[in-house]
Amino acid sequence: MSELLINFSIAILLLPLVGFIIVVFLGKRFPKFYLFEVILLGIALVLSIIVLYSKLVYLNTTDVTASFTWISMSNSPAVGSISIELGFKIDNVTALMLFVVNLISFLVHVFSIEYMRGDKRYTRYFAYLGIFTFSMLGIVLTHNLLMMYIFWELVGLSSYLLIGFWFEKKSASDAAKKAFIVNRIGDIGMFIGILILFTQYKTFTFDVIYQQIASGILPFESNAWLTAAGILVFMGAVGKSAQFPLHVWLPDAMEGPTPVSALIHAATMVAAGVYLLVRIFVMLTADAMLVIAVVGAFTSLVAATIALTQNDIKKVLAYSTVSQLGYMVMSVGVGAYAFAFFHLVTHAFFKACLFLGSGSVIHAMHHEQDIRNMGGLKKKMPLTYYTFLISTLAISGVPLFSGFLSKDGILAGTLAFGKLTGHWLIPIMGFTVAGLTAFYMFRLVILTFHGKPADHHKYEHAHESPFVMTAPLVILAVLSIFIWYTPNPIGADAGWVLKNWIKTPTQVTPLETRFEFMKPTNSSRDSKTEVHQEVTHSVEYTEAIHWAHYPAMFLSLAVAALGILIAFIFYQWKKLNADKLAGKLKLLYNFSLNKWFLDELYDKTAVAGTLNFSSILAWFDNKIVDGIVNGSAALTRFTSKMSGLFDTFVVDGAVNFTAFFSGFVGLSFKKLQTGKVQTYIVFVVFAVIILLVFFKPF
Amino acid sequence: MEKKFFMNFYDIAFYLFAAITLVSALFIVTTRNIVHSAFYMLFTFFGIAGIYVLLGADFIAIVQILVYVGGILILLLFGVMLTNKITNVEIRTGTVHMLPAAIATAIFMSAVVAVMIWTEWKSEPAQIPLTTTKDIGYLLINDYVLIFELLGILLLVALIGAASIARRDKE
Amino acid sequence: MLQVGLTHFLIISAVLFSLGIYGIITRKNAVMVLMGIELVLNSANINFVAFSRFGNFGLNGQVIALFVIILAAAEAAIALAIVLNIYKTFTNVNVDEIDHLKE
Amino acid sequence: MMANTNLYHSLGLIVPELILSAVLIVLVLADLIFHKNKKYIPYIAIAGILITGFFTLSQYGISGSAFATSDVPTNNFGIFAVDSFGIFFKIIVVVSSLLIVFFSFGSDEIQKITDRLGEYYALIFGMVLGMFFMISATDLILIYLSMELMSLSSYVLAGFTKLRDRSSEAALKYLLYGAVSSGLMLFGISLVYGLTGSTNLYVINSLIQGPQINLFTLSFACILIFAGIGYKISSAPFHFWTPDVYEGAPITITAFLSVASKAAGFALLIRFIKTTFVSYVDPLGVWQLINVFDWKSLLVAISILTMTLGNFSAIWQNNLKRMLAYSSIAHAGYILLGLVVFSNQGLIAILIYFSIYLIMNLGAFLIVMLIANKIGSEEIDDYNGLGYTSPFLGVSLAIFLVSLTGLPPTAGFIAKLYLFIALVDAKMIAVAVIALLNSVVSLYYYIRVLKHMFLTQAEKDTQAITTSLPNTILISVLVAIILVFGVYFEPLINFAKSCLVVLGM
Amino acid sequence: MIGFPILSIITFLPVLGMFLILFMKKEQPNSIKYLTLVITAVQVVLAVVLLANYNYSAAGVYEEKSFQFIEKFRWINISGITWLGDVKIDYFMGIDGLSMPMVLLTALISFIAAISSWTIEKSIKGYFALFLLLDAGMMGVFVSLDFFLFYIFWELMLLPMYFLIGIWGGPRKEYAAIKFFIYTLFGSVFILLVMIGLYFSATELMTDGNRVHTFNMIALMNPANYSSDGILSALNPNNLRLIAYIALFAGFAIKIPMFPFHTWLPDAHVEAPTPISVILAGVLLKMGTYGILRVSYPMFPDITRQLMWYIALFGMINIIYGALVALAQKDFKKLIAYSSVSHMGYVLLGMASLTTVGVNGAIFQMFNHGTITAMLFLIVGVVYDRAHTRGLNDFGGLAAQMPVYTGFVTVAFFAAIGLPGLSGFVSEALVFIGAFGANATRILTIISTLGILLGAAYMLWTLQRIFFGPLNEKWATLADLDKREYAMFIPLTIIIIFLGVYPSAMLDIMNSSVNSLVQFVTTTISTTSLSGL
Repeated sequence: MSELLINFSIAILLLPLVGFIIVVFLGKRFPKFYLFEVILLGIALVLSIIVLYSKLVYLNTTDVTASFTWISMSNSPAVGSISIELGFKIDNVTALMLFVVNLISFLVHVFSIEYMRGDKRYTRYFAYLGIFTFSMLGIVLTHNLLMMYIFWELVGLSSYLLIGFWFEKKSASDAAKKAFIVNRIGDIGMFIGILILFTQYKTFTFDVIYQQIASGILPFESNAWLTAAGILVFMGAVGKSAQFPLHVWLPDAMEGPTPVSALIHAATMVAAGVYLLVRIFVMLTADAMLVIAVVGAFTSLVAATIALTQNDIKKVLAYSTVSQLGYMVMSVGVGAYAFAFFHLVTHAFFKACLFLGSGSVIHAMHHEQDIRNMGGLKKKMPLTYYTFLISTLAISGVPLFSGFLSKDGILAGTLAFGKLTGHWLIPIMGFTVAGLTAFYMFRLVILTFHGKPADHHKYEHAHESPFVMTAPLVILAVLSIFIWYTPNPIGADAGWVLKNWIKTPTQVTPLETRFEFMKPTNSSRDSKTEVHQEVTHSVEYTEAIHWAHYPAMFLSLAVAALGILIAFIFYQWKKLNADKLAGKLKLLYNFSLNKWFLDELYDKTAVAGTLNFSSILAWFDNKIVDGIVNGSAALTRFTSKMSGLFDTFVVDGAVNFTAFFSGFVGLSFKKLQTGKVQTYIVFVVFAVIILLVFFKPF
Repeated sequence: MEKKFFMNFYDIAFYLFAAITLVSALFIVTTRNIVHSAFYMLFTFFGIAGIYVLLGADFIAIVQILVYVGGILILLLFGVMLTNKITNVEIRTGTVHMLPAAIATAIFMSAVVAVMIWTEWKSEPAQIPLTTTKDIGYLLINDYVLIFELLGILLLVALIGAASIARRDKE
Repeated sequence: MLQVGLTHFLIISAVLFSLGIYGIITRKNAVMVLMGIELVLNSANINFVAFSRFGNFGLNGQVIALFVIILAAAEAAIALAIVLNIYKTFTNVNVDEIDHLKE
Repeated sequence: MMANTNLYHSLGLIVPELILSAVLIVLVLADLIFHKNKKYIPYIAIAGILITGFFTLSQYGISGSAFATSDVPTNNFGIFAVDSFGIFFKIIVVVSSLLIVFFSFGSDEIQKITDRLGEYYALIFGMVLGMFFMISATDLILIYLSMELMSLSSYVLAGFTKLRDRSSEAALKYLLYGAVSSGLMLFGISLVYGLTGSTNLYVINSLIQGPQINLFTLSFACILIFAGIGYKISSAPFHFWTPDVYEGAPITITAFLSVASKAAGFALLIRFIKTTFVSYVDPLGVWQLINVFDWKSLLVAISILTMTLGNFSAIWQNNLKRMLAYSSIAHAGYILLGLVVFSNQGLIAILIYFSIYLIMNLGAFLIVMLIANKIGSEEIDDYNGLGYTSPFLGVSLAIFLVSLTGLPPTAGFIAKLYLFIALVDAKMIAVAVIALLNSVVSLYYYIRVLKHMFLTQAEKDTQAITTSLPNTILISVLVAIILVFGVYFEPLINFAKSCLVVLGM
Repeated sequence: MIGFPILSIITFLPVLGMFLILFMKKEQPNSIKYLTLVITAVQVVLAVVLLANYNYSAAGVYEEKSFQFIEKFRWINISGITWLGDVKIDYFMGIDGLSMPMVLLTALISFIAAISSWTIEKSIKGYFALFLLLDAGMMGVFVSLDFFLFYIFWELMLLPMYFLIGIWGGPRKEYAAIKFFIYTLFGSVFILLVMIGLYFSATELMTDGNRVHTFNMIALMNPANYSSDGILSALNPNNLRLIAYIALFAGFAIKIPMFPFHTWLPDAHVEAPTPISVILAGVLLKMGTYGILRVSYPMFPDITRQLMWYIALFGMINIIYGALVALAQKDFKKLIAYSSVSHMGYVLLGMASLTTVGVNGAIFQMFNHGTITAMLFLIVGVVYDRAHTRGLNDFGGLAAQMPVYTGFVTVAFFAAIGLPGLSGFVSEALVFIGAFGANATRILTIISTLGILLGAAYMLWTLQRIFFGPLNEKWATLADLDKREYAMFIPLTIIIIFLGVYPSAMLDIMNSSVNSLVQFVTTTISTTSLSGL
């Protein structure tokens, strides 16, 4: 059984790669080969379903791992024998992720068949999708940090390629470059974190590292280093999952084709950061978790405020994505491990649905993306509208939809966290964001689908998308209904996902570095050493969760309702004029519209700074270093002037110190060679005298 | 008594010759008229010859007069005549960098004189040899025969060289 | 006035030597420079003779002086030839004007 | 009586010199006899040189001293020493003179002078004879006179192409400068004579070990004598004549001066110092100087000054002959480094250096001469693109210059290597560093010629320079020697090692 | 192992080819080109043969018996006289894990460069003769185990390089050529001095039982061979070893090139013709680091341990500084040149760590940098041949015009950035792992990681400026790659990807040698000497 899992997952991993290779090398000759990619994805999807099923049903509690040695260096005196292992680990989280990634990837492939038709690089587009799916699956399957990092970079590459797919547009290539470089910043932190761990534990494998931590071995014998490692690895997530302050790349990434945005920049890749956090959750100390929670909360708030005023349909969705990712990160930070992952899954579905829906709208509107030019599309494209609406309800946290379950859980977690640790700011942010989300999502829906069409010409030509595009929408919308996850529409805990599949593991960090509530009540030594057992939280925590459950629910419902209401007041019934309000609050409005001026800030400081500094250095290198090593610029100029009369070689050579020196000395020697023999004789006589003075015996 | 007189005569002679030598030498290097300095040279050579006599080197003195006065001086005079228009009686020569020359010479002379005075040279009670010619001849064909022959070659080479340079030939 | 001894002769030669150097350096006319050289050689000769006389080294000094005199003759001959050649090519014998070979 | 036996014994030891003198006279006579066509004369000269070389070689291994003077207490030390050290330098002189005669065949400026060829070769023999005596002389007077013999001949030769004013000027300068320095030397000799009462180096050596020597006077005399010798080896600050004379003189003579007379001068200097101022040689081969005059620091200063001055001045030269003159000054500096370590190892370095320097320097001069024959100029700018118009000459000259720079795999590297080995072994690291930096500087002007020949194109298309077959062979042989010694120098060093005997007390 | 002296053949084959070419007519350029191609190809084959017969477990480094393909015989043998011991110089060749990758690299790069030399028109005969001479010199440096031999080969490359840059180079070729020559010679004189110093400090035990001074590198590594009064013996009171080490290091650092001695590199690269840039970046730069590993480390272990932090510091400076300066370049080729300054910094950093992982990474990085930078320079050459300009801002949108070319460019660029799956990543990662593992160099390593970011910045920026954006109409006629250029790019690409996926193929070659090297350097007490025995 476990072999089957391994083999299947290897197949799942490699199928997209095969597709990529085939399409890349043969796509030019046989344009139809893009279908290979789609078919292979389909197979992969089937396999992943099998894997999911067999894992959850037959091997629910036992994890399957397989690894091989990639690099081995024997008996090295400094660090002992080193071997770098690569391998897979399949637990429930992996299995679920496999399914989610494959499903959405497949749907997006299908969607793209129609959406991208007629593009001049049609086949290569599918190739890129293939390489992305491959890398993403690598991240999902890995059981060690190095392989994680490797595929981490590879998804970066594929995202780079896909964002810059229409590289003729400067904005596109800019966005691609920005995405890669900003991600690199996070990756550096992640890499250093990995270095710390490896230096101590001589392995990259998660479980081995955790066992050692559990047995009390700390990096460089200090909790601080453990915290640092946690935060540094988290930096990778900050980059990938577009957390503040590195979130600026994601909205720009919308330059890519819309299906790509759905797949990479909404559902899967950006979620990889959260996935990473889920993987390293057990080694996070309290300090690290607090940092993570704050970053997540703040990110979600910032993104939500920005989303309020955006007019580009994809930009709105992008910022909502950032905001939701902030939610997940925050929930990891507050210890709501299971809900984080749960929200990851649900969000993947409804956000993919939203993006694909927007794609279908854009497709219908001939690549019009400004929602102020839309309106009234409800009648023209009903299927798109209803799927879009369902997803919107889900994301706004309306009961009976998946989003409500996960968001509610997260909010409850934050509330409990606030109660236990006194960090009340985090739940406050959380609930505010819930309200804002409801508002801007419905603003989007209303402006796009309700009311009068703003641009009649475009409106006339608008039409419902063909089946291959609407089918994925339907599937995803259906997956946003609560029933798939739990029988009880208001209690996620009852659901099988959280009850049987996803368990919050016990932390392995030293007790003194954990939050009080993360400590097992019966803190016996053995319970520390074993990993991935169901967490035995402290009594207070369980109580707090129970206490928080209903307040959280009602509160979230209230703010959601409020947000929806305001949205309707403003945009549906036009009771209040948004523009007037904007005019009143001009400052805040611009602040939000311009994304808190963060891009401008970065351009002014970091980017411009680096470029200026580098050009200064280049000058320095050219003039000074070359100068100093060759005998300093000024002297150089002087010499070349001096030797200007002579052969150009000397001019050239004069730049070099030796030549300068020699030129100088040589000239002074030349003075002596007057050609008058009597002068020479004078020199001789003086020379004799001087020698006599120097070398007289006393 | 007469010995004392002799010594005085010796001293007087020495100072006389010394004066002749040095004064004319001074004129040689200072006067602007080449012909004059050539003639002063004559006196210098005579003075040196006299000093040789005082040093008991009569043979060398004779050779000095023969070779220098009879040979080299004439050569130099010819040189002067051939390299100047005879028509203008005043054959003048300029002088170059006097100052460094003066400094150099001054320092140098002081150094040399100091050396000469403060060194305690090997000096033994000198007995004036009766005849030097025979012994010199003996030395020439015994100890110094190699050098003597070498000088022969040297003269030959000098002859060839001088001839081949000075000879006016059509080319 | 002290007894005339070795030192007196040596001083003469020293002065003669210096005068010769002075002449060599200062005189424009090549022939005059040659005269200076002759002075130098003569001063050396005086040394030899004087040393051999007072140091009682036998007659070596005199023989050496003889050699030097002969050599001086040969040298003068060649020198004159070269000077004449110079006069032929440059139509003057001013040493300080013959400086075409230089940097 | 002892004088006769002494005489016969001595005559046996100076056979090469006798032959040289004889050939000289034969040449003069030949010049007189068939003055119609003088094309035999060079062959006579070659024959004479070969015979001399043969007898010189036949002296290899013999060591003896000729013409003992009666005032020498121990009877077996005369004024003329025959030893392997001398033989080595005599062979160098012979080889270089042979090459010079070969050069003279190909040199236009010499071949133009048809009716004075006899004198030309006679004077060359005069020089060679003078050098031989310089190499072997152990008596100050003999040293002085042999130097004069060589000088007088070379004065004339320097001005031999007398219609060219450059040549005449060179002769005059050489003459005046030489006369003055030899005058200084003579005065110094007279002082030494006054101090010791003898001119024989061995006698002086034994006397100056005694206490009653006035050191100031002695060092004064030493410096004066060194002025004379330093002028011959053209070491700063007595080098001033070198560039002008080298530039003015006919190329063959310049080449001859740059190698042979330098070699003779060095042999003289080494023998003078070794015989006069070295008390004994310790088993490690280090010479123990008598503590009367600080030759070591004097020579260190002189050599550093010499090489620095030579190299740094050469950079600015546009005339190739003049540049080579300065480079030869620089090489004199390097060679002096071999002396300043005052050990047999330094001596080996000097011997090796000279035998290699002989080949590479003469080779360079030969090519310069051949090129000057055609393009009638030695200016570097006229060499532009020469590597393309006549690749053979270009490449050969490049090899010689690289060897002069001292880069592997040419023999020049071996020469420098042994020099530095000697220095490092004597723990004179600082000096070695200075010398190394100097050789880096020297790269500038050597490579500059290459640059003009290969990197810059000729503005006007110069016709290819064709070399006659003998010259081609000659150049190829020289190049081959340079390259072979560059990678396999064992025989050379073995030979040098066997030539270390300097006849001493 | 192998019946014939393979190392000598692989080294001197090009010399033979050079002579053949000298005797060929310049009227038939193609035969000359093909001869060169064949010779380099044979070299590659021989290198592969070497690899096939290579014993992976033999360590080499400091014991002669574990070297492979040894060829050793007496070259210079001067019988001693009392006061000067025998002079014995061996013709001594052999390879171990340090040199094997370099031999492979040299053969490969020469082959590629020979292909890329097809476009040379000017005086082909001379070019290929010098090219082969250069090839021989490089190969010789990597296989010789006698310091004297090593030095001769080391200097042998200078002159061909000078001419190849100076004759076939760009507008300022003469300046660049002389600058290269002077810098390198300046460095190598110090090497020479230290070589002589070592020669006098150490002796080797001959079979006949008596000790003689030696240039044998392996003997020079053994502290027991140092006589206590030797100039460079550790017992020598005035600390000459340190000075000697610094001199030696400077000599090698100029070749690397290490800041602040790097300024010859941009000039040389920009002016040199494409194949020569390829060789320069691909092989010559490695000689510096190879020399440090082969000579400085094992012969001065004590000083190495003492100075490792400074070496790492210079590595860090190279990484950051080179990247920053590259960021500001306007000339494509200059940018690549500075990027290799930055990449050689990784090598320095890895070596300085004195850990197996780090040194392995360093050598691996040497190899990878060789292949990747070679490819980058070929890329520059391709676009320069077509457009005759290298200005980064003169281009745009080439990706649409030359898709295949762009594909190769992307591979090369991302390899240079250190993208996983390509060889560059593995070596850089190993370097960082190793350097971070050593306490002394940890902080420097953390700072150096900035290099990853900056590298991505300038590479992607270049990619964008040249290949993305709207197509500049001026270049609407540029043709995509032809067969010959395929032949240059494909092998390199394959190697880059293969080693990225399966690095052990290269790491296993060097691993055991690196282990023993690190062992030796970190543990040897060099104060033992003859007197101590």
